[in-house]
Amino acid sequence: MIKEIDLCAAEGIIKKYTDGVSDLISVLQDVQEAYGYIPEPVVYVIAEGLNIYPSHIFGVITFYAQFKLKPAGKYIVKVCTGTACHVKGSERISKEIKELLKVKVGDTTGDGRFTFEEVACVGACAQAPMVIVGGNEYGKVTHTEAKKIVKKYQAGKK
Amino acid sequence: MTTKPKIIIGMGTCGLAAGARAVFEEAEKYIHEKKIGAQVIGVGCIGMCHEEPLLDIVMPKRTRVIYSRVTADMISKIIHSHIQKDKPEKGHVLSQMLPDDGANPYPSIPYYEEMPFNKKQHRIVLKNCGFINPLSINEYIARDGYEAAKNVLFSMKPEEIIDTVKRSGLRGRGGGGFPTGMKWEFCRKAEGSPKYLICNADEGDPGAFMDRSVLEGDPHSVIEGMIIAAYAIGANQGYIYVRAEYPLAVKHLKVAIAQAREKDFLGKNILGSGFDFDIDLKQGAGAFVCGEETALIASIEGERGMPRSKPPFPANKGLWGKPTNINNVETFANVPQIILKGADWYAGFGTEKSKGTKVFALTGKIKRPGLIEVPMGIPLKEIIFDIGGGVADGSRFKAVQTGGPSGGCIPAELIDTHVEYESLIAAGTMMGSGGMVVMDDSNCMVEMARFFLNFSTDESCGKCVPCRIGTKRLLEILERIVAGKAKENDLELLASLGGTVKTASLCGLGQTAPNPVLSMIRYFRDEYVEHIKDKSCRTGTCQALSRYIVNLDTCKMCGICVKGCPVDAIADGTKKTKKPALIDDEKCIRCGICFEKCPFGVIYTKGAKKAGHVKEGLSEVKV
Amino acid sequence: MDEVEKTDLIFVIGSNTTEAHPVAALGLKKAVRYNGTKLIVADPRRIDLCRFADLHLGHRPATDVALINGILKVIIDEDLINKEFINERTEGFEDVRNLLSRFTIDEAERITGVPKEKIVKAARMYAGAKNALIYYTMGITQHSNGTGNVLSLANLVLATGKIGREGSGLNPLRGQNNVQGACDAGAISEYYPGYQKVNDEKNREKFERLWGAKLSEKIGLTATEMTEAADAEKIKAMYVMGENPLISDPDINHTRAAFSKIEFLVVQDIFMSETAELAHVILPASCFAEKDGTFTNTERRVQRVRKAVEPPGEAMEDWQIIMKISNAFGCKMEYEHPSQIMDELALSMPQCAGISFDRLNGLGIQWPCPDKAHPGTRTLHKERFTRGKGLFKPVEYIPPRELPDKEYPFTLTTGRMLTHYHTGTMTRRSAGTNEHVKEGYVEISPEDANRLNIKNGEKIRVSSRRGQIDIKAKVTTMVSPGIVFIPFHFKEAAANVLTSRELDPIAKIPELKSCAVKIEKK
Amino acid sequence: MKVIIDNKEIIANEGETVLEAAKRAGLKIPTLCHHPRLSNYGGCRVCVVEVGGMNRLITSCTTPVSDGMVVTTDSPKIRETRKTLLELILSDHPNDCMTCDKTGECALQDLAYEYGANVKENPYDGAMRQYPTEDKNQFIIRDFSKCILCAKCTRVCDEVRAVGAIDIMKRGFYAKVATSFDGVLDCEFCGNCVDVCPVGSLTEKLAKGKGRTWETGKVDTICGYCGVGCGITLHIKDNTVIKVTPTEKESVNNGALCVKGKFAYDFINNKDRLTRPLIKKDDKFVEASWDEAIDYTVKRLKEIKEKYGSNSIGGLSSARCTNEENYIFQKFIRAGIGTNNVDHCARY
Repeated sequence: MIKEIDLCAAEGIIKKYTDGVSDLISVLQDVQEAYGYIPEPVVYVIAEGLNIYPSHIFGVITFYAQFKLKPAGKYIVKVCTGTACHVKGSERISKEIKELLKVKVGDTTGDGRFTFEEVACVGACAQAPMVIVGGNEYGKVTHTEAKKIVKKYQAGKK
Repeated sequence: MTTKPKIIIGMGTCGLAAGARAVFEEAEKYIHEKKIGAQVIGVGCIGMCHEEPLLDIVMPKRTRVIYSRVTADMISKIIHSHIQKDKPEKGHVLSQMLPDDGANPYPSIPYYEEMPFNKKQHRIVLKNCGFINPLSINEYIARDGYEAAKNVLFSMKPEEIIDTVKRSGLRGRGGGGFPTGMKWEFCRKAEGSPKYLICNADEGDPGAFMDRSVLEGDPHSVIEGMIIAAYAIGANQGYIYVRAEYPLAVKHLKVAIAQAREKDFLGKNILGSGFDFDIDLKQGAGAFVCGEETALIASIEGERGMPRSKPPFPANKGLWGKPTNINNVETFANVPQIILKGADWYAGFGTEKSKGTKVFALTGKIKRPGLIEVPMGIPLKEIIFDIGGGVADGSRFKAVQTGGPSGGCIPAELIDTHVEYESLIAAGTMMGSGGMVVMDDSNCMVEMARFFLNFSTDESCGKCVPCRIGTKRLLEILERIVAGKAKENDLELLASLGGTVKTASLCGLGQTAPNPVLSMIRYFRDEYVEHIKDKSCRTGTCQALSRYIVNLDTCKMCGICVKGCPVDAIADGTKKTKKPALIDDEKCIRCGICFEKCPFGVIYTKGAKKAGHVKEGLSEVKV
Repeated sequence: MDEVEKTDLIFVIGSNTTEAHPVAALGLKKAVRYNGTKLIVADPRRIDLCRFADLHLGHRPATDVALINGILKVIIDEDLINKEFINERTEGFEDVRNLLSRFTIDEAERITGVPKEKIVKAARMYAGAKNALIYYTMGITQHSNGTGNVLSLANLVLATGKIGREGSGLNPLRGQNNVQGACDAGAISEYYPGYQKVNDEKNREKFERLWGAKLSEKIGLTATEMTEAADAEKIKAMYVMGENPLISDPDINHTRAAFSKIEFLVVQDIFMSETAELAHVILPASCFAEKDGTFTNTERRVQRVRKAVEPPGEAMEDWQIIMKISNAFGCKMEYEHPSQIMDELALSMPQCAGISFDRLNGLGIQWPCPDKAHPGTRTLHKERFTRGKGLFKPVEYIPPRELPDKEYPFTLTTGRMLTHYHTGTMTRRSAGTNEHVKEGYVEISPEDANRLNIKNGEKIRVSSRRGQIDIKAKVTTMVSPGIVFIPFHFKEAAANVLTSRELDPIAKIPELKSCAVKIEKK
Repeated sequence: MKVIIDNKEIIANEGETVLEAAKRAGLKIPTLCHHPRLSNYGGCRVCVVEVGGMNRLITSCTTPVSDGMVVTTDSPKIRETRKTLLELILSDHPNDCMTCDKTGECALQDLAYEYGANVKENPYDGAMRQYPTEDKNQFIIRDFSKCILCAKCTRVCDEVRAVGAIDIMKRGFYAKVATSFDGVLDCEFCGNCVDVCPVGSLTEKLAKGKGRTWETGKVDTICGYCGVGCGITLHIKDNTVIKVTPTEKESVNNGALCVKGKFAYDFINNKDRLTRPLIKKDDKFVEASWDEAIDYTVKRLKEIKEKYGSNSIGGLSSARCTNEENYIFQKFIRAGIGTNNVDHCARY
């Protein structure tokens, strides 16, 4: 299922910015917001629009953890691996969810529904360990609870 | 102000994580359905994270009453009783605030301020957090907001501001502790124009959320602090560089900046003073190293966030090569109060060299985690035991990590250390930005060091050799120690390589990355030696160094572990044998499969003692 | 070339510097990116330098005079001229002013296709800069009105006084490594070494004394005139050293016919070139790595070339071959080493009187260098021009001789590309470069390609009144609709099959940058 | 301003780095990522020195001098640190110097030797980057396992060439020099990245296996392509040019070249070079001796001059030949043949 990338949205985003290279990260964030990831053809459109080398854009994309070069799933499952969550067992949660979804960190499930990520602290340490699914935060979860939460999304109940 | 009852719900990230959204929605629904003339307001974090979700109710002329651990199904009961009958719902009430403006307190509800969690706190930075609606500039203004900015713009010279900040003794709250007034002075005196002001809101320390809470709960205090700083150094353009992982903070900042512009606190010719200043928001994109100021500058410039060598310092050559001043969120949030109440007032808090208060995110194995603000110089003991309530029952306080992956740990024996910049450094750690992660005796100090180094290695930008390769090698050494494959001289290697990485790295990340391991070796050397020489982990955290033990009392004899074991090291444990599972430690390869597969959680780990020790039993009866 | 660091504005016209003079372009880019130097690029194609330009004027091929006159018109109208300079150091300004009083900026827009706002902006930028440098190459000279192009640029420079000091001036970039040196050394028909006119009696006497021979009073034929003369069977014999006119000449079908008529053709070269194939005698020569000598670069810098390897087989160094022939012909030459030739050259050419091999280490010496102690000269025309006062010469726009029409609706412009050099003799015989870019191509705009249903990479036929070639299409926004571009390095699809022999009447340079062609699918 | 470096008082210039001041004073400080024509980077850290009053070691390549600064460029602590840094680099390096084309001119090899870095039993041995070598382009072999991430190539590509074909991708240990989307290199192929690479990560494809640096003769000359006149160094082995580099001496090109100057040199050794004089007989070229060829040429020229006059003969000289050759060529035509019909292709 290869979809033709519509570049109009990217061109529209670039037009909003005027400062050239210093807008790059903002542009990439908007692009990712619009497309769900950063499609390769869009990189060349940005390069042209902001007058930046494509290699530089690629360097920036791969430097920052936020940017994705592959489409993300419908739900992004994030396990916080910050210190507070770590001391409360986030490693186990991460492992269990990876097994449940059969993915590695950063990957998307075959059906395109879930992308699994580990994040370095979402700043809700008092609720450690934290899991975020589809933008909803779940605090103080055990690994069994975490699995249940993800399963709920799998079943399409949430 | 209003005569309507107010329902106030803590809607910070941690409140939301605890379920505040459902509570909020339910409350709105309920008052709508019942046509109750009350107002539902979301506020930032008040700090009492362990009691979240928090819901407060203020009846006209009554004190503010706080309910804790509220769930949606409790709403009808609480509102019905409290608002409709003016009778606080005793079952869930936590406390009430001290009466002000002649409000009438409720009998036999403890006062919030006198609760152990709050008693030793003093709130300057957090004074508005949890009290005002962060999306309302009017509420901020109502609590003296923007008064300080007006004062400086119309009645103070930049030099006077710098002098005031210098005399207040305010030091950088991002961790370094550099005197803020001096930093401003360098930038003011630096040649070149334009000058830039940056607020570092890239709170990357995993285990800290002070800045998030301030930005979510009181964004205007940061903006006001920036206006004052900008005027002092002569900058007309400011940037707030905020982590994209803090969507709520970003949202609140956006609203706050727009409101400030509307009210003429930002923009051209602010309030007719002739001073121009505006702020743009730049979102980080997930790189811890961007908390380092030169990397942050590179990131704003649209580059890979790779630090640049200092000198030249940003005060002389910063953003686009122009003089730039960078402070963190908490530093800025202090500034309006210092201007309003004076340098002497501020310097009245704290110790000789560490003035004022400090906000900490108290987390980890502690009874009452939360966001706290304490006067500098407070003994660590008071924070952990009086405010935080100590560690959970049955376990022992082991150490507290400050400064996150750049800091070190303070062991139980140094619990009397006072919290100030110099004494923490003397203890082998640092103030850091304010993360305080408490560890108990179930936390393995080798594993913790591995965790922090794993973080630093992941976040290394890769520019300089000692950090790029050095942290990787430190991590590998720790990995082999926890895997039971340590080499004899690994401890020395950690110390010597750690030293080189510290002295030779380009930026703060590399220069501090070895701190956790070095400080943990300093205080918990025995644990390291046990891992290396005895191949044992006393906490049972390190799988390869642990024994797997079945709790004979609770084993359900389902046979799953027996089937799962790849080396047939588990005997019995099935309905057929009618005996609980028994693990042969000689055969066990510590793969952990049984531990993970056990649906009832009756298999646990314990540090493997020296060989021969194992014989005492293949299973244990009691924990 | 380090002058670019000292200027405030660079105006590049008719030079795809990045591809033709890549290393010179580095200085321009550096100045723009790190010194804040402004850059104006005037070129029909959207060349690489446009990435760095503050302003790109994409004028139609061969409309340079109209463009420059338009700019000058704005400068005069807005009183941005340098009156002091005009009064003290020039003459003839009124003639230009008069001519331009009849010219309007709307006309400039109509002819060049450049919006007038851009012309105004260019004028203000150029006149407003404290120091400004103009760079041009064949894009200016290879036109039937090439002389006019250069003169109009000179008018612009004189009117604003942007010459004669470091950081200002009018600089041609030389296309080939030693064009400057070949001209300096007298390999041009009308001049003896050092630009001393052959039809001047004093000069002739001087050289007759120096060379001990009777010299002709008649101005000789230029390269292109020789081809014509060969065609008319007036040139009967030719000695061609290291040239390949059968690729580089315009209208090479005609050149081939002309050369075929020559009774005796000697070609001295390193490869069997297209021209050599027509020769009667071929003399195996040496390349730059196989001999000692000097090259003079585009900034008149005489630099030392050193022998690194022996020529292959029996091939000989060119100077030795010439000597052999000359001596056999009875014209005695007794040089043991090229340094002795340089010593004689220094005697004959006052500009290089102070130059000898022993002084040529490192950076070499920029002439004029009148004596042994002189360090060389970086900037010409500092206090005065060669003729005294700078002369304005009014130039009127003349359309190119061949304009597109119904039958041949496209304007073809030709030029160089980065990877290959001139007729490809060297770069196409070097494994890496030849593999990298294997064949020629014609650049065509997406609009035209769409209209003609031409796909990128498709072989198409390009023809002019003089011939036709089959060549791969490269669909690119580099060129505007109506314009196509072909690099001339590839013999398999030689652009010069198509170009016209129209010459600039003064400089005798052919109009290689503009002719009419048609394009068909194959 | 005055600074003291290794007990030597040096007058330093404002804005100069410690490295530059030390270099002017004749002191040698090792570097891997520094290049005088590129921006200061401070990545390799081997140029660390001690500055009085500072605990941490500082990199001399990035630190500007300040008045009264006291610098030590060599001490046991410095040597130990440099050695550790080198061992760290070598712990993630193939160390296949036996077959590496860079051997003998590799900055890493030289420093490892100088500092006695432990290669055989490197205490820091651990994981190594495993990236496939890219040699699908025509000119440059890119072996990423040898890359020390000094970023000279990316800086030269951006700062000097303004091409930006490559940048660093990812971060930390697995950072890598890459084109956009990490594909095959496709650029102007100026080869400047190869020229500045301190190790064997980037090498010339055409020169692979052709000769070790100590076996080759080096001759400085001027490039024979465009009119810029770049200084080049020809590397010679067995009467063959095996490599071209920009000259290290002062030159108009400041260490830069283009694809033609850098890579289009093997036409010199092309098998199609003309090696013997040829005379056309019956429409076919026949090899001849020089004497035959010269005699024949002169005979024919004389005949034509006799028959049609001097002006029936023309000479085309060449912009690719030297000044000296052009001079005697036109001299021959004018003084020998007796005509001014001599020209060259200046006009196109």
